[in-house]
Amino acid sequence: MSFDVDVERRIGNADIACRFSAEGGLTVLFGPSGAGKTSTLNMIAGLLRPDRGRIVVDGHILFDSASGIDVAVEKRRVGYVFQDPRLFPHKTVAANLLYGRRDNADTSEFDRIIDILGIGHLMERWPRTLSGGEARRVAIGRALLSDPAFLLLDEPLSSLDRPRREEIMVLIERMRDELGLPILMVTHDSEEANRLGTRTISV
Amino acid sequence: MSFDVDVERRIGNADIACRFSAEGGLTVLFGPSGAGKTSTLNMIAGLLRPDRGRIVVDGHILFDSASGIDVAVEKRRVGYVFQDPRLFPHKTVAANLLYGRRDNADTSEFDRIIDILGIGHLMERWPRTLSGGEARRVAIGRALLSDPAFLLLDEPLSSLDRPRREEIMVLIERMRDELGLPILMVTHDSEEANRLGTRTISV
Amino acid sequence: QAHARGPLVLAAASLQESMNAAADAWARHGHPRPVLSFAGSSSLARQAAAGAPADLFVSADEGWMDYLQKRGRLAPGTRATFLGNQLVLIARAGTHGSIALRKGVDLAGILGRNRLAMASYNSVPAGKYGKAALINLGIWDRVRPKVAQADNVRAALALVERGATPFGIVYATDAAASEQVRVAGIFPPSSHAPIRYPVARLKASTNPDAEGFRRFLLSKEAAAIFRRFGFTTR
Amino acid sequence: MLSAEQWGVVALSLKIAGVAIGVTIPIAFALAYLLARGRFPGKVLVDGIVHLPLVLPPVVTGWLLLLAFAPDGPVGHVIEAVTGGTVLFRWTGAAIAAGVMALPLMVRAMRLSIESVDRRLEQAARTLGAGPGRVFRTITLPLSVPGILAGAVLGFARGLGEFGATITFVSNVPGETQTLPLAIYSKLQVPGSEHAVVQLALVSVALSLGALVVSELLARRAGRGFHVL
Amino acid sequence: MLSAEQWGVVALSLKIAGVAIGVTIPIAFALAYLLARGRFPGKVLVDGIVHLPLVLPPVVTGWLLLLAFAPDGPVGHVIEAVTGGTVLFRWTGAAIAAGVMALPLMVRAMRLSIESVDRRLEQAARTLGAGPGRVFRTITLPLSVPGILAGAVLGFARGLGEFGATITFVSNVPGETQTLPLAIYSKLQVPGSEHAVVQLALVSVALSLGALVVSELLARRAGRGFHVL
Ligand SMILES: Nc1ncnc2c1ncn2[C@@H]1O[C@H](COP(=O)(O)OP(=O)(O)OP(=O)(O)O)[C@@H](O)[C@H]1O
Ligand SMILES: Nc1ncnc2c1ncn2[C@@H]1O[C@H](COP(=O)(O)OP(=O)(O)OP(=O)(O)O)[C@@H](O)[C@H]1O
Ligand SMILES: [Mg+2]
Ligand SMILES: [Mg+2]
Repeated sequence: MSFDVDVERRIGNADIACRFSAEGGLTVLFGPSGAGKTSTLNMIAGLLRPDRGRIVVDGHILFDSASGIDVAVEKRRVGYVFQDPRLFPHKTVAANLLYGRRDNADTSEFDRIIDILGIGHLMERWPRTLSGGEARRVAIGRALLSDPAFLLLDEPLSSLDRPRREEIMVLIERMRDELGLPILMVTHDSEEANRLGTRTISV
Repeated sequence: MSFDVDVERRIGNADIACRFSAEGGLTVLFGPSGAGKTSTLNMIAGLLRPDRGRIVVDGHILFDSASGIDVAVEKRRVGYVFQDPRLFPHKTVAANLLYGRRDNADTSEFDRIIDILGIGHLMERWPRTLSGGEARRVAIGRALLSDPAFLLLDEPLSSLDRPRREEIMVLIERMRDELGLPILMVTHDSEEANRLGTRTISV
Repeated sequence: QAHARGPLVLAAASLQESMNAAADAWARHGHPRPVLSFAGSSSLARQAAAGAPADLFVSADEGWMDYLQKRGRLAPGTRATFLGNQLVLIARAGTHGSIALRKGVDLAGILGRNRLAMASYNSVPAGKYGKAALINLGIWDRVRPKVAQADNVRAALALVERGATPFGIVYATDAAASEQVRVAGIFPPSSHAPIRYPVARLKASTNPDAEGFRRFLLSKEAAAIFRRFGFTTR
Repeated sequence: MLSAEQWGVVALSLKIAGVAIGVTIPIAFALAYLLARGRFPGKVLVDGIVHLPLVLPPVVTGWLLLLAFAPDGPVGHVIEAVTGGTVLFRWTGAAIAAGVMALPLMVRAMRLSIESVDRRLEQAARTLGAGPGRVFRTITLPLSVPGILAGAVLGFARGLGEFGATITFVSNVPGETQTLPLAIYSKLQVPGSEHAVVQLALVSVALSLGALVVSELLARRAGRGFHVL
Repeated sequence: MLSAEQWGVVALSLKIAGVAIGVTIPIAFALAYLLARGRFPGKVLVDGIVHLPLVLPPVVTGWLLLLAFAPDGPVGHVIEAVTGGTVLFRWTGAAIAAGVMALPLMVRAMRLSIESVDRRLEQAARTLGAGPGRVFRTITLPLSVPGILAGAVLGFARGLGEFGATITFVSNVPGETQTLPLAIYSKLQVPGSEHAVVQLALVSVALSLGALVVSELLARRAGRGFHVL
């Protein structure tokens, strides 16, 4: 249950540097718009290559410029909820949800997550027909159902109403506690940050 | 400074009906995900045709199924901040901001809005290089600079940090008060809703 | 015992009607009907030169036959010239008057701003004969700027049929085949090299009927058929 | 390497292909837009007619053009009445043939790009006060640039290579309608002229490579901003 | 309306164009993917070679094919050694000609679609545990379907209309290589057979209209979900 991150990367004219070490639970990444939060998550997920640095999650070295380690994205077992929903437009909601699923995953878990997200009635729909909040909930479901070893959540709860938000946070907290998943979450809601964050990091 | 809306529309299997009449200032549209908030804004903007109903803003009839009135989108003078940024990918930030601008618009106003949104340093950038919050701020700027007769804001402040949020709300409130713009805004933040909303409507 | 399939004959496109008639006649004698592939002599000669498995080659001029012979693609002793043709000046049917094609005839003046349709005069046989004839008549230099070259002689014929040009130079057989044109003049045979169609069996030939059909083409019976289409035979 | 006469052929080919494509681009784009966006009965028919020059053997297309543009044909008649001239045996006729043959390729490529333009961007433009004309000019058209460029390259290459329709329609008149393919064809008809054929073919290849490079540069320029390129 | 012989020509044409396009689709897609995504030196050269059959007069392409596939040519040699046969004068050769001539059109259309696939969706798929192969199969490929269909239609139409390369490469052998365009050409050589020409041309047109309708239906089916169509 830990993140050990120390990365540097130049994008355009901006130098993004992020260094933190978080033990256990849920870590909140906090910072103004354009600070480099999304870029940091992309580096941890393996979508953006740091110019220099080291990424260790739960004892697994995912990236280390010194020793030349760079684990492929699909091997990192990340559950990433992007800032935009990024649903696959040519697949139904059901197919989107099942895309990252392991064959041996259990069904009751699936049903419970779908239920909490309130997307059971959307299964046969195409992504482009979803409302903003519905698309976001499907994106959360897709990431949670991919049997991840850790979660990266980029403002996952924006555009959701308060009651739904609460329920989903409870779900995520339960995954953290029951499955022992390290979670890194970006939010702009300081209330949320204070309540959830085992640790809060500012970029 | 008023909205007088009574519309019905069937989308997929859902019937969306929204009826409200709001005098003056800023009206907050509140409701769970998928309730039909975005659809309602689209109908007021003229992007979605109601099956039946009537839309009057500030005394101007924009749509009336009874008398067959349906003002073209571009004639409605709406300042619409969409739920997604929808920036023009082939135009720089500056060109996006100027797209809806009138020739006789004054420059000091432009500079002030850019300043408050904090996007002055992004002018030459392409939209795909912007962070989530930066893109959203440009989208707000683009709508505000198009000399609108009324504003439709679909969760404009999600993905922005608190201080920036405050400043932008002050800007919007000032437009409401100085220019007398009727504003319809979707938000999920009840605190924000309570503070701003001259009236709150639930869908 | 006849071979299941007739020999494959590569024949110049301008022989289409007459060769089909000859093949039908041969088939009536109880032989499998030869398979006829019609295209420009140049394409066919190149295919034969590449060693393609065909049986007979019938060319619209001697040049392409020489080309194959030089490359050793012909079965020795099978080359024979069996047809001849005449070169004519045609006009659209329904027009009147004829032109005596003598030395110095003012064809350029008669054309005025119009053009003269010919097959390509540097490449296609009919065009080459036409050019030679016009040179022989001493009028090539003045006519040349007015020539419209078509990719084969039948396309030149079509230009006259459509009224795109008032006159064209084609073979007598072409003029006879079309009801929409008439012969407005005949080029003196001495004004160009003799127009000859050679046939030969290819070395790659395997069909047992190939030699039989080749001989049939040289027979009196076939000669009668070809004359019906306007060819001269020896 | 090339004789003066051959350079003349090259220049003529470039002129014909260039003019043909220049004139055809707007026509192709209008058709592509109609097919991508229009909902009208008989759309498949329009689509089919656009594809015609692709399916028919080029000589048939050339023959149909000849029928239409002959002095007593329906189009030729009008042209003669208006301009007093004809396109037969003229480079203008060769350009018409090249344009017609290139049209289906250009329409398809452009249509593909128009269909992938995000309509929500057009909606956004309309809320900003842009009428349909301005939306088309400032959003739809520029976002379709990849398809326009692809179509232009395909069309130019096709125009440079056009042979069958051209020779059937406007014949092989040196200096007027004798483009590279016609010159190559003439050479091919002569035994033993393989060397000249290869030489001219290489010139064709070089020209179209040049067009490709130019189009790639334009695409890169136009696409600086957006992810498509 | 058509004679039994003409129906034979139609069936043969469909077989040749169908087989040619079926075999060429994966090749074209691989090339399109390479050109859209690859970054390697000499990319413009590959691009240029793909475009070759478009720029060269078809008879030259046919001639080059003939040289390559002749019994003693580089490819024909291998084919003879492996299968003991030849593609010359055979329908397989006609299919090769149709495929080669259709290739540039197919590659361009497919490339256009691949280039407009949102790479961020591929990234999302990879975070969900899909390796490059699965991402290609489940994301890139299906999202390129509009281009694949457009390419297939263009290619099929081009294949049906292919004339110059075919007659130069595999001759005009009835029942083997005499496709519709070659049959039309043969008729065109006979004065006064305009009626038969028009009849055969109409059959060509009907076939390609049919292909268009099928492709539109497929496109609609494939595109149910996403905005592109
Ligand atoms: N094409 C469609 N087919 C079926 N249902 C649709 C279609 N388009 C929209 N809907 C449904 O219409 C409803 C209203 O959507 P709308 O986008 O207006 O919701 P919203 O209130 O803005 O929600 P959110 O807060 O999540 O953005 C949603 O339930 C959505 O699933
Ligand atoms: N291609 C690029 N060229 C130049 N600058 C870039 C490019 N891509 C990203 N940036 C800049 O990098 C910075 C970090 O972006 P990032 O998306 O990580 O920010 P963020 O912290 O997630 O912001 P937000 O809260 O607004 O989403 C931003 O200032 C952005 O403008
Ligand atoms: Mg971000
Ligand atoms: Mg919404």
